Amino acid sequence: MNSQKKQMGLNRRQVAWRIAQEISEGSYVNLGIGSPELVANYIPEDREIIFHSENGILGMGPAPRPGEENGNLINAGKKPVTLLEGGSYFHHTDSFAMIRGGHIDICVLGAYQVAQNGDLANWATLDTSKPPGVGGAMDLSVGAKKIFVMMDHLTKDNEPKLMKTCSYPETGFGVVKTVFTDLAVIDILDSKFIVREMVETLSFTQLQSKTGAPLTLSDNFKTLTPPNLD
Amino acid sequence: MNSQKKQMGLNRRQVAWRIAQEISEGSYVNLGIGSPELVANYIPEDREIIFHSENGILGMGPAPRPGEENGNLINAGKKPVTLLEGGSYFHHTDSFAMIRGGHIDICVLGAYQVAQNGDLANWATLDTSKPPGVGGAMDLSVGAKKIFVMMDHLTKDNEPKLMKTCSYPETGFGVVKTVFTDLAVIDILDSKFIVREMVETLSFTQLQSKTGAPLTLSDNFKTLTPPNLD
Amino acid sequence: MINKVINFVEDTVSDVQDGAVILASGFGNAGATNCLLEALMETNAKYLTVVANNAGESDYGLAALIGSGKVSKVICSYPISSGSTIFQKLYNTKEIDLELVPQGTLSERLRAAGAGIGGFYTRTSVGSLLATEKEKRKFNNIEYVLEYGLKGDFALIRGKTADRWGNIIYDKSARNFGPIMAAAATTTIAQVEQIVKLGEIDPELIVTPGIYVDKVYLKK
Amino acid sequence: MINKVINFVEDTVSDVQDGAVILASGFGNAGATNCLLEALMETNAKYLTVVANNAGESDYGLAALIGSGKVSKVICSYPISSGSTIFQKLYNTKEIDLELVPQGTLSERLRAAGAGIGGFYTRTSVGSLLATEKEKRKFNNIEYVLEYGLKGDFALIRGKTADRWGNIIYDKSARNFGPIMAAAATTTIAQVEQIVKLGEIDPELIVTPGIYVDKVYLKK
Repeated sequence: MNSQKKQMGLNRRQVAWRIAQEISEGSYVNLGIGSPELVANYIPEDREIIFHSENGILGMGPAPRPGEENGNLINAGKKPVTLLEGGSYFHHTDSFAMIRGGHIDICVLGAYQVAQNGDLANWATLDTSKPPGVGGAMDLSVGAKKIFVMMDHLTKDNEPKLMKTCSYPETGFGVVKTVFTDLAVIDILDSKFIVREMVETLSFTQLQSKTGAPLTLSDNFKTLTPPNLD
Repeated sequence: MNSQKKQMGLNRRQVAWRIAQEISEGSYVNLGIGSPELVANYIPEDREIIFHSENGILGMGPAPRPGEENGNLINAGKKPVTLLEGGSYFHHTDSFAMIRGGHIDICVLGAYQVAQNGDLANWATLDTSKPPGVGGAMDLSVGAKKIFVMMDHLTKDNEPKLMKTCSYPETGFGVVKTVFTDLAVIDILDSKFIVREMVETLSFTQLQSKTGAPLTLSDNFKTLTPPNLD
Repeated sequence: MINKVINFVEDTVSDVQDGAVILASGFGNAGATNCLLEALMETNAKYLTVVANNAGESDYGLAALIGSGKVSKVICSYPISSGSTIFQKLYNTKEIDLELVPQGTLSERLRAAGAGIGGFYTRTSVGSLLATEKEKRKFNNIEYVLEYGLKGDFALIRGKTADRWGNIIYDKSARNFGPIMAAAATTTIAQVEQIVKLGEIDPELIVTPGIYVDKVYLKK
Repeated sequence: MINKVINFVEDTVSDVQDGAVILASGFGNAGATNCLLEALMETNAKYLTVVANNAGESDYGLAALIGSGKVSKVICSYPISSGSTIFQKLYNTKEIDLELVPQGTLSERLRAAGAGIGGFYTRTSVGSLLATEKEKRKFNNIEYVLEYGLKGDFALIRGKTADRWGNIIYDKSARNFGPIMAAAATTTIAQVEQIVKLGEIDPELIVTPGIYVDKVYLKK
């Protein structure tokens, strides 16, 4: 039963793979902290993509081999990375000017919730026992040309994360272009969730039941069929 | 007669020399286009001063030797210069951030007129036959910590240039700290012209008659006695 | 493979349309892109607005473009350099418009456009003739004027060395407006003296990362 | 002869007074000036405001300074890094104030202070909980919020190499807040790994010109 449940949706690597297919040659891309970082692993080999890290790197490469880490070369998640040939360094203000000025083509962010009008909630929960922290989330959400969200379709408590309106504090308003979940690829168009792709293990009605706002099937609907990535 | 008339006041090199004495070790100094550029030639040899050029140079050095000019290394007056060891280059916006942010200790500017409250007129005359041009004059006048003015005491038509209020369009308001003319060194304090030094060939009454606003003799008055610099 | 290098100068500016705002780098001749400006002169684009520090010198580059009649308006800080005769003649006969902007405000407005800043407050020009129509505001009891971002459709800049990603380094004070105009335009075209392999420019030395550059033209 | 090199770490921060605003460079540990922050801990200065991206990790550097009780307020973007326990404990017991600022707005506010910009308009945070008390304004029908310059009394930054004029270069992504904080503070103190002779740093490579640096301390 358990293994069957797992198979219903995509694992994180498969969602990352799906997002990677959506990124075209020559794009400048910022990957949010956490799961979005996986996207870099699945860019097709013949495609040249330039990754931006908001702490001041363009042309960021993969994690270094063990023992070759450099504390001065880290990504926005403060993990060691490398620099590709052609990469460059700049200071924080230049880096956020790059973000806010609309120069980043795509930013892939995690989210707590996404509303059908594209509102994004990914910086604060309603938990006040810890101090709040925002980092670069608000800058990225308004600055990048396209915001992709990578998240589970449901919370751990099986609550919908795709909503009519966010119940968590918003990070940005009307900013999300496409949501990639373990179950579907959903575009946001004219304040509607348009299902462009979904897994074949689920009916549209079942997907709707897991979503907090009405879904529309795209005219170009396709089945979401990722490769096995364990 | 002619040579005697010349001797009444300082020549430009002597005014430049006098200004140079006023610049202390380690100062960051911007020299305006034209006569103020001469100041660099008279800095005492044991004093290290760092010159800024608003087109993106710190640590600007003297003119190159003939034949060693480089069209990519010019000053704000578009004349070839050199770079000292320790000098650096930066772009225009960084350069004017440096100016506007109050990081330049002293700026020496030429002027058409200076008012007794420190207003400076040095960017436009009343002649409308040519297009106007402002360059960096307004940025420098509000940005530098101290504005020194280097100018003749009188116009070519023997009109005063030190005034109650400027008749030419102002560049900055209340910004001038000290005026160095061919006849005197005049500080501006509480909207008064305070004569700190003047040449000995002139009486105070004569100086007053050449000035468009009341002069006050400084408690620390000294005679202005430059070396011969022909 | 990303390759921003363009082989023919006429292909660099072929998509400039009527009414475009052109950001032209350079402080006098240092950092000016004469070959791109002259290529622009050969296109059919007209009613251009040119943003630059100066208004051209002699009869080449920016002066030639202005003299060709394709430029309706110049936004600059200092159009009265010696040798800027073509602009001055057109100005005096009212055949060209001028928006005069203090040099630091010009470069800050360009920076704002590239950095997603809608407007900013500067003390520069407060109280002067250049501020008569500007909105004023006090911060800590000091008066400032409101200035707006100044965005270009095309930036024509000049660098020293580039690579196929469009990373650029400059030479000495020729850096001037290049980096800031590159960021402020929708499309940025760079004329350079040298193109090197990816990775040959020290990453600490790159002044304009390729993200700001769309086309690179090698002018031998 | 200009010489900004200071030999003893206690002489770098000895003039910090009560209530001072301290700009502390670093993104996590990259570019953080642990030895200067710890020297500051040894002074008598208290009621400090610290501006940094984070609020310290573990029990050294910024975390140690915060733990010493000398800091009344932290202005930062992300105080919830793993290991930021000292700050979080003081925050929960209301022993320290927090002003939370989006990362890009934080760095832009610092830049504004260093660049003589009184205020600027950004789209970041528009409509959010962090903008409830911010003034709004539309440019080209897009909403922005007004943000103010954020000036420091002291910047404590970390570079790689310096010279006696205080010119500084950085190492990789450790550059982060250093250049911008150096310009935003009345007094800037830099911890570096190496001091070289004047002229040994390529003038095209200098990121922070010495005009922004008052003291240089060599941490071996």
